[in-house]
Amino acid sequence: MIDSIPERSSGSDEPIRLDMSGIGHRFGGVVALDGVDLQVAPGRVHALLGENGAGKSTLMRILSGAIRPDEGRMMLEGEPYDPRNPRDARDAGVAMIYQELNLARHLTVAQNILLGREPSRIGLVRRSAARRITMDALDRLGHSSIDPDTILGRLSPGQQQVVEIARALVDNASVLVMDEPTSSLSLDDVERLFEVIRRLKESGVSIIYISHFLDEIMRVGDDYTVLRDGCNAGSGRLEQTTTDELIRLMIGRTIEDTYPRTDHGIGDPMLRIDDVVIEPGGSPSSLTLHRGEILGLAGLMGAGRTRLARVVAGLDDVCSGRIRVGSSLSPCDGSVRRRLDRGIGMLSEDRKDEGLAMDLSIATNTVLSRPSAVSTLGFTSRRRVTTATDGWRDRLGIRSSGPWQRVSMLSGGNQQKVALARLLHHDVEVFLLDEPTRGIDVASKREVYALLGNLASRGRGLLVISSHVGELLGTCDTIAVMHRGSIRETRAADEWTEREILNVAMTGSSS
Amino acid sequence: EHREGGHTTNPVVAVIPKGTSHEFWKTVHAGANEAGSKNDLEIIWKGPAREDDRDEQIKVVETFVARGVDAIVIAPLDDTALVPSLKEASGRGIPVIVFDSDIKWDGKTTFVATDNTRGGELAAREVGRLLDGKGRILVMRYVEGSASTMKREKGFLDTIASEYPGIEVVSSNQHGGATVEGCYKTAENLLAKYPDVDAVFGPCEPATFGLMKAIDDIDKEGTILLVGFDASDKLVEGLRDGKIAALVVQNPFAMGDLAVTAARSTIDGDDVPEFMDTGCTLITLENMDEPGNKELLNPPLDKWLNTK
Amino acid sequence: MIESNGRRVRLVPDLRQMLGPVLGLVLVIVIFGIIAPQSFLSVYNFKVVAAQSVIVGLGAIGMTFVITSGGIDLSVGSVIALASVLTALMMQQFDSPVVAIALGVGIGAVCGAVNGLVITGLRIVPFIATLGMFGIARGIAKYLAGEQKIDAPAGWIPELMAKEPSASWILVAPGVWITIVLGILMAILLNRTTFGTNTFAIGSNESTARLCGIQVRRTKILIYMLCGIFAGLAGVMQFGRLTVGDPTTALGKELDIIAAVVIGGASLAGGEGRISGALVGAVLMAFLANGCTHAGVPNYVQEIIIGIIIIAAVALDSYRHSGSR
Amino acid sequence: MIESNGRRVRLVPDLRQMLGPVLGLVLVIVIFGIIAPQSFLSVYNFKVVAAQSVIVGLGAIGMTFVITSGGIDLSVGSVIALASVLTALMMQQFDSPVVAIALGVGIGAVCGAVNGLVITGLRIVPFIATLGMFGIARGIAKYLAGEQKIDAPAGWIPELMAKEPSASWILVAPGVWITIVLGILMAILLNRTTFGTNTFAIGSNESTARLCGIQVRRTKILIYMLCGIFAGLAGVMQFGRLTVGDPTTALGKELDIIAAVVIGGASLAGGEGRISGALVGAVLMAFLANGCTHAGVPNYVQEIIIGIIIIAAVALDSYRHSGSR
Ligand SMILES: Nc1ncnc2c1ncn2[C@@H]1O[C@H](COP(=O)(O)OP(=O)(O)OP(=O)(O)O)[C@@H](O)[C@H]1O
Ligand SMILES: Nc1ncnc2c1ncn2[C@@H]1O[C@H](COP(=O)(O)OP(=O)(O)OP(=O)(O)O)[C@@H](O)[C@H]1O
Ligand SMILES: [Mg+2]
Ligand SMILES: [Mg+2]
Repeated sequence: MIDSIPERSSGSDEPIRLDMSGIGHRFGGVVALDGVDLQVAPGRVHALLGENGAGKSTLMRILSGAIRPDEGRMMLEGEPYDPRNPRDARDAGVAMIYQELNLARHLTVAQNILLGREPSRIGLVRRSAARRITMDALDRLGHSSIDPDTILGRLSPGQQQVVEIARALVDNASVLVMDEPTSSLSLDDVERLFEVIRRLKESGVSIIYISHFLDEIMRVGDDYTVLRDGCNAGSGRLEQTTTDELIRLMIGRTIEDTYPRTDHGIGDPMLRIDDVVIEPGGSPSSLTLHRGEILGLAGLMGAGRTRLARVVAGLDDVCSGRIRVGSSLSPCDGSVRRRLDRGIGMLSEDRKDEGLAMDLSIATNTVLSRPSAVSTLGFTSRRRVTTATDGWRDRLGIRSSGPWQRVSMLSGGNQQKVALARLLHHDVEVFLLDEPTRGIDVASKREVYALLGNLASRGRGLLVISSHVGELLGTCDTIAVMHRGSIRETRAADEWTEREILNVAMTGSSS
Repeated sequence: EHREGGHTTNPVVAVIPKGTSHEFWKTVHAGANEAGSKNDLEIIWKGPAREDDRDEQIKVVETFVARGVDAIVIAPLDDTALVPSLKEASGRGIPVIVFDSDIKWDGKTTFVATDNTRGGELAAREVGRLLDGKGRILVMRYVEGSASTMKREKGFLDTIASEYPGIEVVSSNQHGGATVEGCYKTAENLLAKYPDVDAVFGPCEPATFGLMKAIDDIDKEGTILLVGFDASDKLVEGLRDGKIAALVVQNPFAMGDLAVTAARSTIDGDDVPEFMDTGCTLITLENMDEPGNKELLNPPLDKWLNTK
Repeated sequence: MIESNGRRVRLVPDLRQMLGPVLGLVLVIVIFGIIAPQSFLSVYNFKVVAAQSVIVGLGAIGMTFVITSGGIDLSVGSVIALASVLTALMMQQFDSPVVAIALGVGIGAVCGAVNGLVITGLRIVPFIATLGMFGIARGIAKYLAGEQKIDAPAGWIPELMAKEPSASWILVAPGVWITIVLGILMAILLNRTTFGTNTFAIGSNESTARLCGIQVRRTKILIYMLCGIFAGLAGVMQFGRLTVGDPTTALGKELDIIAAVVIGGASLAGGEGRISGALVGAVLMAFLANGCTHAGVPNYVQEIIIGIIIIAAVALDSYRHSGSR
Repeated sequence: MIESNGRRVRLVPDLRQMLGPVLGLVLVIVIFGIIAPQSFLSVYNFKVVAAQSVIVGLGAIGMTFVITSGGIDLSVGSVIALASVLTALMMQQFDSPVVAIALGVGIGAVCGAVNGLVITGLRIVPFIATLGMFGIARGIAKYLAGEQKIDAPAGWIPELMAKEPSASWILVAPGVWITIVLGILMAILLNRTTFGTNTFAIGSNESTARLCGIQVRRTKILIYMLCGIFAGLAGVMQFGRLTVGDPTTALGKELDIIAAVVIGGASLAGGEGRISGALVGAVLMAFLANGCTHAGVPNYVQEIIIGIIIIAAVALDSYRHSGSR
């Protein structure tokens, strides 16, 4: 592949729209990128791959003008390109969907989508035009039902992701970067996104697509570039390669099975949800989680999976119904603390706003919910905190410069692992995992799946929420499907097919 | 300041007012400067950074003690709170001259002041005279806990109560606060409530000023008689235009002058009397242009403040 | 999916959102109407309160932008004093109200711009940057004024704040009308223009604003400048009210102004703010002080009542908010 | 890559983080050492400054917790006044310093607890809740004191603030030692205990704290109570200094205290705070005022200088921070 680059840039069969070469960037002492090259052609989807922390997001933030490179040079449409800020980049036709949601929760959907791009006459926003453009963009993503005038903070994370994507569409950019756009989209939304991508491609837009879902990559991608430890590890055309080859480029070895299974027997019930109603006027849900069971919760976005988990964790109030835990299945209510003490812990789907204290260290975040393990009489032992954290850093492969590094300096996937480390440190009995693999790379995902199995084999109960049906089918013992705020059907995993799950999720019944 | 060049031989006198941004203190400053130049003293003029804050004034005293000035001339914000730090000063051989407001401590060299209670009485008698001993009046107080104005208010109210039973005080519990704006606002609100009082009393310059403007606003100048305290350009103008019936005026210039002169005498080891009254005068339209009064109303500020 | 709750916001709910402060205001008027003597409800007293609201009201208009953008400006009180002093000095110098007003407002703009530059350039939180300006502007005012009130010919400036204006058909002081008109204009600026949307966006999520290509620094500087301009105008009005330039005036006024803005429904965390609410808040504060004097309660009771009302008004708002969610 | 930048935070860097405020302090001392007369650098003057730092210092210790937790307490100045008044009243009543001190500190705790309850119970932002208390505590202080200062026998309380203590070997006022010792204890509480970690966590991300089972409400109430206790203690010290209970004292002191805490390296956004830095900040503020008096500069110059120093100290800190990132 490498030999073909000079040929391409000389402009024979394939013109180059974007040419980044020798890009280097360091954060303090961390070298995030070291002489990375990337060439993107018009009308093609270029997949950018790599492990967590490989430098993908950093490279894209340089492209979008959010940060400036320490070295290297960029050419766009044959012209030197050096954006000083995101505005320059937008003006030059580069649009970006960031990995973490970047939305203003107080503004309306329309205001968010058009932020910095409002149609205006002498400074006055033309509201009807704004509405029209917004509805148009949402329509293309199949979400015409989202009202442009809704305050953004009222949408579910999945809907917010749609808004984030819609924003990139209204730019009419020539280069569109998508950094893990599907990490909280449901399957049918992913389909619609692919449809949009196809149309954009046809109209000549270049798309840089970052994802840890290799099947997605194979479906929509044309070319690829793999990063490893901030350097180029390989690039080429996807049709000439295989998933295994990509994985090898990313992590230096291949992975045999995506969903490793650890033997675990299912024991006594340990969590029982009886006729719980999570939203006023909603229908009741019931569920039983056994020791050593991995129970998957499927559903479309907004189906109420997160709310159900939050109700169990004590973060949200329950409207009616009963929750019982423990071997004696005694009633469980009260504060989050009380429930944590009884062994119920939750991993939030929103790590930036809820899951992690970004300004604090990995260590502090890890021991936060159970400081008693590392302290005597309320006094924390720094040594014990360090030891405990180092243990989890090793076991989960958290890429960081030390236990006291600030979480905000980690890559997205590594942050997710810190959040997981906290639950493991707390050693809860019932794991409520909301999108546990969100933003995690292939290799680490496999580790997480292995970890789930391992926990189950040690008698823990796991409630796993995922929008990735394949993942649920691959890892769970039982799968419950939610529709409009309640559980509609629960079956053993091998009695479900992907189609059936989708059917229940969309219509509420299997017929 | 020009110490490194050689050394000034003149003794240094720290003059500490209660605040620095009122005309009254400006005039004291001018008087102090005049006495300083007459008596070969270096005057340092420094009030508390936050006006009306006792602790800030204590800090200023402490700092001057640490600096080692030759005498301290002070208008204490409090008759008790300042005692320890002033004791310390005199313990370190720094004589203390008190002016304007008294202090509960007999270690001071002398006390130079207006008799504030008498000032209040003067004002009360003028109100009584103007109203012929009957009518409705109101008093707008200055700030909570300010000793000199409280004495004036008390002198005024006591005299009205004892000498003019026919005069009814409709309100005397409203404080205007330390700023002109606050006084004005309170005066407006008071007059909106009692638009038909016969006379009002303001115990200091900002209060008088606020009352004058508020009366002006409802076109009752001359109808509601205003008796005030202290002088400023606007108040003197008001007196001349008949908006103010009378002003009780102190002699801040003499206060600064006498206090600093006393400091010189003490440094020289001379005796000074225990108390020096700088007097207060009732000024009306009739007597305002008399020679002595004219100077009281227009002290020679420019001469003594700009030369330095 | 769900979608049943496709909550339209705007216009009608805007009125509903105003309910909090308006209710508070009505409550205050009713309560004092009962306990204070009749004079409280007189037309003249309403004119007095209207005029007394102008300075806090003008300050609150500018402050709404700052708070909506997630900032705070502690220096407005000092800037008001500085502007009033400068206006007085310029009247002394040139005896031209137009020049004096222009310079009074101008110095406000300068202070605001400096605030904005310090905040964006040195990357200092607004609280600290404007706390610095709080001392600096006050110090300069005292220096310019020679630590004294400045008596100056006032020209027609006091007319602006005349409670009973010479043209009696305009009913209240021209300053009140100026405040209302500027309030409407600024409400349009805040709610209907890109500048306003950017202000909300910065307050709601600054990094998002930056990533969307909004020129955050420039916008912030403009916002603080706007706040300074309104503080300057308030200073001019203050001069008009007092007819002297007073370097010690408006001490602590920033807290009244911030309270008015927050009572009006703004969130100190940014992303929320309403000009109309802020103006109602300013009137409410003025009515409180006025009513306490009418009722003849001592000042300390007034301080306590104002403290309680501030908490109550905001609590009402936050309760209503959480209820509607 | 990685490990090269092994940014261990803690201990050694703790000293490095202190560089900002300490550098500022040294700079202030050096500058005034040059321009002010010799007496500025005398031992006695240092004792004076030490005693003058106590009140802001104590307030800053408590405020560090509040600011670290992402809050703010505007009521400390008023609470100091209230505590000083109550201490004086109790001395009048019982003539027992121990009882008086206990009640002075106690009223601080009560005010703090009320702040905490209003903030968590009514869900009001700290700025507003404590702005309410700012008026309420001041009003109550004036009411209790009968709008006057209170003369009371002071017992041995003034000894606490004696610049030249009777036991001369302790060198500086006992109050200074009390502040230092409490500072160390509170630094341990903040940095080495679960309560401290929870404070940081709440300041950094409140929903994370909730998710992790931290009892956010209870912790917050305790934090504000702690701040109130220190304000109460500062009020006792204030009474010791004044030997009278003064309801108008410490007006605006909250801004000095907040400035000290922020100069010391805390972030008003929460999640960062250092007791040691806050104390250095308090000493810096005291040296500034003292040096200005020594140098004989007029008040307005002092106000301007303090404004500039506040900005400069924080700018230095934020510059150093951004450099290391
Ligand atoms: N703000 C920051 N400060 C310091 N280091 C950072 C910062 N952002 C990223 N890094 C570091 O830069 C490296 C690359 O991170 P980047 O976010 O580009 O990874 P990524 O490939 O996008 O990973 P992921 O798949 O997990 O999103 C990581 O080692 C990370 O720790
Ligand atoms: N269309 C909508 N409009 C407004 N609010 C919605 C909508 N959809 C969901 N929500 C909010 O989201 C909550 C339910 O969504 P929840 O996050 O529990 O679902 P989920 O199945 O986890 O979906 P997601 O994949 O989006 O996380 C509800 O409390 C509801 O208030
Ligand atoms: Mg990334
Ligand atoms: Mg969810």
